[in-house]
This record gives sequence, structure tokens and C-alpha cells, in this order.
Amino acid sequence: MTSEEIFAKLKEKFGDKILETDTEAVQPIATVDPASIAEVCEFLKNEPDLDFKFLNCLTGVHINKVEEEEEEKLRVVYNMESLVIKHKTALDVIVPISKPNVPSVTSVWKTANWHEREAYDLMGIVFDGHPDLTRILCPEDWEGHPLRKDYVVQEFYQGMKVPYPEEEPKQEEKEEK
Amino acid sequence: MPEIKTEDVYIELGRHPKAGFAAEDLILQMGPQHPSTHGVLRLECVTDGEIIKKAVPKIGYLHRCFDKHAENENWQQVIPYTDRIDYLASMNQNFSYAITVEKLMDIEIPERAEYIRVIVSELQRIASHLIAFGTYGLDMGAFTPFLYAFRDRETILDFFEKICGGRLLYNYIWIGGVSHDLYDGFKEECMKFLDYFEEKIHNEYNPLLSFNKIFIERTANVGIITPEQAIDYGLTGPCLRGSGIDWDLRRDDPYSIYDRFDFEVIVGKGEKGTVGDSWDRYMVRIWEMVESIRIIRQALQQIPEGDIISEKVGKVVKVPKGEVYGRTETPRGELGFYLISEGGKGPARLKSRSPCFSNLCVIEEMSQGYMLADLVAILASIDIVLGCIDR
Amino acid sequence: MTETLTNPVLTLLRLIPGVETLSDGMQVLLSGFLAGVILFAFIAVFALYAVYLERKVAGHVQDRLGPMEVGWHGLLQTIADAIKLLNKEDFAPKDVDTKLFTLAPFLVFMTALSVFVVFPYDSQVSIANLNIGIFYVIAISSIAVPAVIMAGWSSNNKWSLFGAMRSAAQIVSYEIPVGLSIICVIMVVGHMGMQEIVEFQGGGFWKWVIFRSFPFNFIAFFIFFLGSLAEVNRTPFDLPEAESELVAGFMTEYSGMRWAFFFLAEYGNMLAVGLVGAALFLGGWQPPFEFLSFVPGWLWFILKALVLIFVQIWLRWTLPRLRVDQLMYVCWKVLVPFAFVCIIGVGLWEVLT
Amino acid sequence: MGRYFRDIYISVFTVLKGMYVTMLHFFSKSVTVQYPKERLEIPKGSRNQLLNIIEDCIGCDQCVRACPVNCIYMETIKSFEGDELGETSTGRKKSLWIPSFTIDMAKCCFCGLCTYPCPTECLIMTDVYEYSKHDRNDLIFEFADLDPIKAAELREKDAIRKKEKEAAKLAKLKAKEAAAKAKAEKEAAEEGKTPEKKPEDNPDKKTDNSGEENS
Repeated sequence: MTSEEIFAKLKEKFGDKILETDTEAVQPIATVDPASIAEVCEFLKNEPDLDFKFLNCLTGVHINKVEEEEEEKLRVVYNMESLVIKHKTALDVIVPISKPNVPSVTSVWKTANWHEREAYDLMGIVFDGHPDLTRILCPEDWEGHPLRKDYVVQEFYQGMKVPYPEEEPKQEEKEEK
Repeated sequence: MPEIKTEDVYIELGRHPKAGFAAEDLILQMGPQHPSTHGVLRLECVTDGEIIKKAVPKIGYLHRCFDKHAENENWQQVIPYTDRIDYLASMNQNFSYAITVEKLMDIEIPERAEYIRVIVSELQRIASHLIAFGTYGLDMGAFTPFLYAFRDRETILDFFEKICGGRLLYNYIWIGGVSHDLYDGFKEECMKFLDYFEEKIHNEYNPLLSFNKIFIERTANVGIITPEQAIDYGLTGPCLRGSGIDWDLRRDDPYSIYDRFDFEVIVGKGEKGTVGDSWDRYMVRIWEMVESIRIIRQALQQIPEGDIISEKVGKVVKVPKGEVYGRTETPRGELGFYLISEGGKGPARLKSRSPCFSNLCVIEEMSQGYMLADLVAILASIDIVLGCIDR
Repeated sequence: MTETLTNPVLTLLRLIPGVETLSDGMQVLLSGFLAGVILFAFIAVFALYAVYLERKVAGHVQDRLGPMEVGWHGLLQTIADAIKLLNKEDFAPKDVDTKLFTLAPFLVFMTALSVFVVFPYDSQVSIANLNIGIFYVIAISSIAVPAVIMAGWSSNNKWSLFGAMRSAAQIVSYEIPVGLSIICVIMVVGHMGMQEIVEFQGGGFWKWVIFRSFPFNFIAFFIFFLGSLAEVNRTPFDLPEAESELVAGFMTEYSGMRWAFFFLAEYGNMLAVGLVGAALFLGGWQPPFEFLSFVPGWLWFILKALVLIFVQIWLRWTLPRLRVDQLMYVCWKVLVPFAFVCIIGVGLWEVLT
Repeated sequence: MGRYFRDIYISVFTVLKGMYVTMLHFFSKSVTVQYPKERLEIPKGSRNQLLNIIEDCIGCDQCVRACPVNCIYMETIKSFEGDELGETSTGRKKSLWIPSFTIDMAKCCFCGLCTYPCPTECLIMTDVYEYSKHDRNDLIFEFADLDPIKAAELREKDAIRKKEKEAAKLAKLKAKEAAAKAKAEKEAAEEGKTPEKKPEDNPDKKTDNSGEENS
């Protein structure tokens, strides 16, 4: 099925919960209201002629500030695919940075478990209902979320100096010799 | 400082009978430094004697924040970083990054470059599967297959060194084509190697390890992944095909010129045990090497003359604004890149969806009830590379 | 059989002047001590060159050359290794049960060493010709089990404990098939002394026990060989020090000279098993054909043992490793039943013919 | 019962087949090379240690920008009048002194991206791969061959020149403000006649100033 039909089916089932759909772009994508992302994914997976049983990728994105007054936004993109009907689609969800809560889709696809933990770890998006939302790549007690645009590396981690010494390695030694 | 009694520490950690922890359970850290975890992976196993109750993988020891690096580099400079995601199959990593960017730029690649790309990534698939075969034998205690595998892999590395200069990390497939042309003696040498290698698979690797009864006993009916479980956990590549699902990106979502070659997609049929056990995943890799040989032979015959990089890509690569998810079939599965570009000097956001990351997360549920030695067999059958998991 | 066999070591001892003055008991004690020194030297030298042989065979099997650097074609390589191990720091990890930790390697090496006392090196030459020779060998080889558990438990490391438990289970359970296959031999020969067993097999290779009561003793030999492989922890039964799972099993925490003792014990056991196999089944120092008897007997004995050792090494570089429960399956479900069948077969054969 | 015997038969058969394969290899030729004595020859284009032929280097900074791990550090000083810098081997006039050109081989990732944009092909990848050192700082290779005294002297001249430039810029700025102030007073004098014209040309003047300061 082409992405128009898929989005049409979604709109007809979920109505206003599908905020906007963009089919001309290189990758057609539908923005979904954050609260209902779990139901939409459940529908996409169990609907016989959609059959999106395979979640390819779940990406956390930090949209940089476009207008002055609004606060920054975080975005989660879901790429999914059906191995039987061989068609794929993409959904995304936009949440403000102050309240980055997105319902977890681990109940729909088990592969989302680790992908969501990684999005939480690197981007700071909190997935409600996730079985064990802990850091997966950085150490458990690491501060801050590295992939955010405003991320500053912490000075010390358990007494070890973190930032790489920035000064030129060459110049000083040359003079001293 | 009050003297800390080890018993209190254990109680506080909940690993003491007073803290309700069964006496015979043993917490075993199959730690980051262990001969058969294929890299720095820590498996925290709760074992009852030799039987594993729970094995929780802890990853992140080799996390080099590829996504963060990609944001500060321009389009061309990201390629050496993609080499290092799955350092055993760097050609395929460059290939999928180049495919993603070209999908966004929507440019045409010269024919010869397309053929070189296919030849080179199929050679890399053979080299990577050779490592999987060698380390599997090593984990099962047979030393010799590992050295036979590396002896044959040396010839492939020599080809790559003559073509592009690197032996393990190549920075060879660029956006818009490839960086160097094939050296002139390549075709005959490669043909000779392929004949030699195909004969080696059939009457050296298989009798020595694949059909050895002890090896079959150790791997058949061990680590069974059902097809539903495989799809649900997002497994891809030989792990997915080992569970009987006929899905190969090279045929089902053909990128570059893979639709011009006829090759067979190998699917696990459960010859020696049930479908989806470790032996199936292992045999899928062995027969995939034979298929790759077929592809390379066809590509070597049909390769045209011509230039190797498209003119439209100048010194500075310009990519229009947009988002795309591009992927290719690497030896370990589907490596996908979710690329967001704001038309700037480099990618705004580049998320790498690595195959081993999803392939490993099935181990927690699947390894219950097996013995410690089976855990090693299961790990080797999923063929994980820690660079690919931690990125 | 002459009971008052002249003890070669005793005669050797008497060569030293001023020994006759000591009392008889002291002389026997000293000869025992001298025998220990000779055996230790023999095993140490042999173990060094067994390691060299193993690395060379491994090399050539894997299309490479093995050690080539030290000495001509690496002949001095293992001596260099031994010296390196000698001056390595004598390190024991923290909170290790030091008494057991230090005792274990010597106990393991003691069992390997004490088995050699009873072997018939040549027609009259053996250090102590016990009339219960082969029974003594089986008894001694089971002393290694507590020593291995001692090593595993005292190094306070979960992996070593796993290795020790596996090794104990393996050695204990593989003694049964080895014992049963030896019973087949004793039934044919009728005597337990090693010297007498070898003399029984005189006169050409068709007289060897392996070809007596044909199918059964032949199978008994293979059961013995497989069982002894397991007792020596060699592939495909090298579970206790399975590199890929338990790092090095009970030997993980040992380094330097203590580890060298374990290593020496392993190769000593390998030689011991080869020699027992040669003595019991392949006619010890008896030449395969009468007209070849000008070659000294002990050379035949060593040659046959070397053939068996070569096969053990060859197996190590070909086969993967068994899992613990498969190991037990092979022992109890395959080797022991076949051993029983062989015993019945040999028994009937002896009675009928 | 059948399976039991079939299993035994298969295991004995496959073990013997495996031993046959390894026995074949026991007699085949070894494929290894005794490294320190014999060496494999390195193909032409192989990427090992970087080398910069400093005579041809014109200090164009392309390689520093192209390096993904920023491991090339280069310091260039514009040539003063009357300095004789000589030409590159291809006869191209050199205009920049290079007191120091270092490559930190410990950081280098051997991708070769720096060798492609080099206009004079002076930065090449040699086939030297045995350059391991004990101390990581020794891996920082210095390629510039300017003797330290000349380099120090050049640096002073450069510092002086920079100060003069700063002073000149400051002076120009002051002169511009003075002119602007003078113009403002003149307009204030005419203000009585045409009040509305003044506001729109004031902002352009302001932007010129700020534009200038930024450059």
C-alpha cells in the first residue's frame, strides 16, 4: 500500500489524533499526537492489511529553536516495516523539552525496549510505561544527555577528569625543549 | 572509617540469604574482559550451578558516541567514522551511509562505481562471515578453523589493501562513487581466489567443523529463536533468516544494482535440530558465503568501463534539506541510518540503527534454562560485534 | 616370576662409594629418593619436549610453522618458557586460602610423578615391580581429584570453582570406563603386574593384547584411550580449563612456578597415559616382529607411547569441546555399556578357547 | 535404539573425517612469513605513516580542514616584503612561512582524506608502518625545517605587524566616528528645515559601522 492510503486509513481511524501527514517528502511521515502513539502503533501492527510487525528504527531528535518565543522541542521518529506486504512507513511525535514524556511502545514491539532506553539515555526523552528505563550506553550515574544541542560535558566523573585536554600538544613542548 | 564487613555489602546488594536471595543462586559476571564475549560485553548471569536463570547484557563499554561525532563533521568526514561502527565489515558500513546520503541527494552513480561497490561489499561479507565461522569454532574449543578462516581472509584483505590502501578500515565508498579504481590485475586474482575459496568451504570448513558431530551436538537445539520472537525483537540478517523468515534487503528492498544478480536467499530449515537454533544461524552464514561468491562472479563478468565517481559531487558535498532512512544488508543484518540534513556542511542528526544492537536484546529472554557453555554458543551464533552495538 | 628382582636404582645407588656402610632400610630410602630425582628429571625433560611437539604439531596442522625463533627451529623455546616461568613473581591473589593454594599444585604433580614408578621400561628394568601394578596406577590417578578441587576452591574465583567441579566430576566418572577396559586386559593376561603383562605379549604384534579376543579388546583399547583422554583433561574433554568459557578453569589464578607445576603435571599425565596404553595394549617393550628385537626394548616402549601422544595432540587441534552433560552422556551411556559388553565378550572368548 | 547406534557411528565417522582434513594440512606448505626476517611487500597505495615534503608545502591549510580527527597542526606566517621563500618543485611561488607543521600520528585515523585536497601533492602516505614509540608525544611528527632562531625572529616580526595592523584599524575606526560625529552636527544644524529625512539614513550608517567591526 502507498503511504497516502496508509495515512488515509490512519486518519479515518484516529481522526484528529493524526496531526499532519507529509507524503511529498523523500520519506513520507505522519505526525501523531504524543498521547495516542501507543494505540496508533498497536493499530498499525495488528491491522491485517497494514501488518507493520517490524520496527526498524526509533530515533530521538532535538529540533533546534525555530521561533524565539516557543521553547525547544524533542521529537521521536518511528520507522516501521512489514516483511510480508513489503511496505514501510514512518511516524513521529513532537514533545516540548520541559515535559519530554512519550508513551512507550515496548508493549507493541519488544525491540523498542532497547531503542527507547537509548533515546532516553542520549536524548533525555522519558518513555512512560517502559519496563526498566535506565541508561544503556552511558554509565548509570552519568549526568546530562549527550545528544542534546545544549549539552556540556561534566567536569569530573567519579573523580576522573572528563574533557579531553584542549591545549595544543605541540606548542608548549617545543618551547621547553 | 568503620570496617565494612563483606557480609553487609552483600546484604545491601541483596545478594545474601538474609536479603531473600536463594542460597544456591550465583551471580556470575561474564565480564567485559572475557574470552568469548566477542568484545567488551558484560553478561550479568544469575546461575543455579551451570544452568542460567537470567542473563542480562550490559553494554556501553565501547560507546564512542558516533551520533555526536557525526554532527560536527562534514559529509565526507563522517565516512571514516562509519568504518568504525562495525569494524569487521567496514565496506558495508560506508555503503549504507553512502546509499542514505545519495537517496537524499537523488543523484546517479556511474555504472562502474556501482559494480565496484557490490564486488567490494560482497568480498567484505565473505571476510566478515569468515570471522564469524572462525570465532564460532574458537568458542566451541576447536582452534584450527579459526586459523584456516584467517588464512583465507588474508587474501581478501590484500585485495582491499591493493585497491584502497587500508586493510581493516577503508574509507573507500564515498558519496557519489568510490575513491579508487580497481587495480588492473584484480579480476584474474579475484576469480582465482573465488574458485580456491569455494573448494575450501566444501571440503575443508564443512567436514572440519560444520558437520562435526560434537559441533552439531553443541549447537543444534541450542538458543532457539521462534520466527515471531525474531520479528518482535527486530532481529535482522542471518539471525532472522536462521529462524526461517525469508527476508534479505538485497532482494526484498533492492538498493544499488543488486536486482541484476541472481542469488539465493538462504533460510534456516532446521536440518540438525529445530528451526531457528544456533546451528541454523551458523549454516546460513556458511551458505551465504557461497552465494556471495556467485554474486561476485556475475559482477566481475558484467563490470563496464567508466569513471568511478559522479561529477555532480564536487569537492564540497551539498545535500538538500530533508530526512531519510537508508539501509543495506550488512553481514550482521540491516544497518540503517536515519539522516536529518538541514542543507548545512554536515548531517544535522545521523542515527545509526545497528543490527547487533537489536540482535543482542533477544538474549535476555532466550537464554533462560541453557547451560553456561550454551550461552557461549548462543553469543557466537548471533555473531555480535561490540563496536556495532555500542557505536 | 623372580620375586627378588634386582632393583636397578638400588644397584645404581651402590655405585656411590661409602653407601654400603648404611643400613639396608636407609639404602632403600635413599634409592627411593634417587628414583624420585631421576623420574622428575625424566618427566621435566619429556614435558618440555612434549610442549614443543604439541606447538609444532599445532603449527603445521594450522598451516604455520610453530616456534622457530629460539634455537634451531625453536628447540629451546620451551626451555626459555620454563626459565621465564621460574623467575616470574610468585603471586597469589588477595583473600586466597594460601595453605590449600600452595599445596594443590604439588599434590597434582605428585600423582603424575608417582604413577611412573610401576612402568616396565625394559625386560627387567622398572623402579618397583609391584605385583598389583595396574591397580596401583588406577588408585594413584584418582588422588588428583581432591587436589584439583583444592586448587579450584582456594583461588576464591567463581570461574575456578566451576572448573574444579567439572574436572572432579569428569575424572571421577571416567575412571569407571578406564577401569573396566583394564579389567578386559587383566582377564586376558591373568596377572596384574605390569612386567608380567608385557612379557605375556611377547612374540610379534599379533600376540599383543589389542588383537587377543579380537573385537572386544580392540574396542576396550579405544574405550581406554577415550577414558584416559578425559582423565588427562585433553580435548574433546578439556572442559575444566575450557579457554572460551572458564578462562583457564582451576588454573586461572596460578602463575609462575605454580602454574608450571600444573602444566608439568598435565604433560606428565599425558605421558603416563600413553605409557600405560602402550604397556597394556600394545605390548610394552616387545618388538612388533621377532627379528627386530636387536632394537632395545625401552625404545619400543617410548615409541609406542609417542604414537599415542601424537594422536592425543592431533585430536586436540581437530575437535571442538563437549558440554558437561554430553560428557557425562558419553561416559555413562556409551563407554560404560560398551566396556561391559567387552568384558562379557573377553570372558566368553577366554572360557571357550 | 537405532538412533543411539547411528549417533555413535556419525560421531566416529565425522571425527575421523575431521582428523583426515587436519592430517592433510600437516603436510601442506605453511602460509606464514617469519616476520622480522622475511617481510611482505607493501602495495603501492597503502596508507601508513603520513609524510609532508615541506619544500612543496605552500601552507594552504586544506589538509587541516579535511582531517576528521583534527590531528594536523600548522602555523603559517605571511611573508614580509623582500623575503625570499623560493618555489615549490613545480615552480609555484610560495608566499607563507611555515614555522611548524606537525601531524599527531597517535590521533591519525589513516583515512587519507588529507592527501586528496593537497594542491601540490606534498602530503603523501608512505608505506612505513614500523614507527611505534615508547612515549605518545614522540608520535607527534614535526615536518617543518625552519631553524628555531629564524622562526622566533619571524614570530616577533609577525607580532609587530599584527600590532601595527591593530593600531591602524583602531585609528581608522576613530577617524570614522569623528567623521560620523561631524556629519551628525552638520545635520543637527539643518534639522530645523527637514525633520523627517534624518531617521532612515541614520540606521544604514549604524549598520555600516557594526558590519565593519565584525569583519
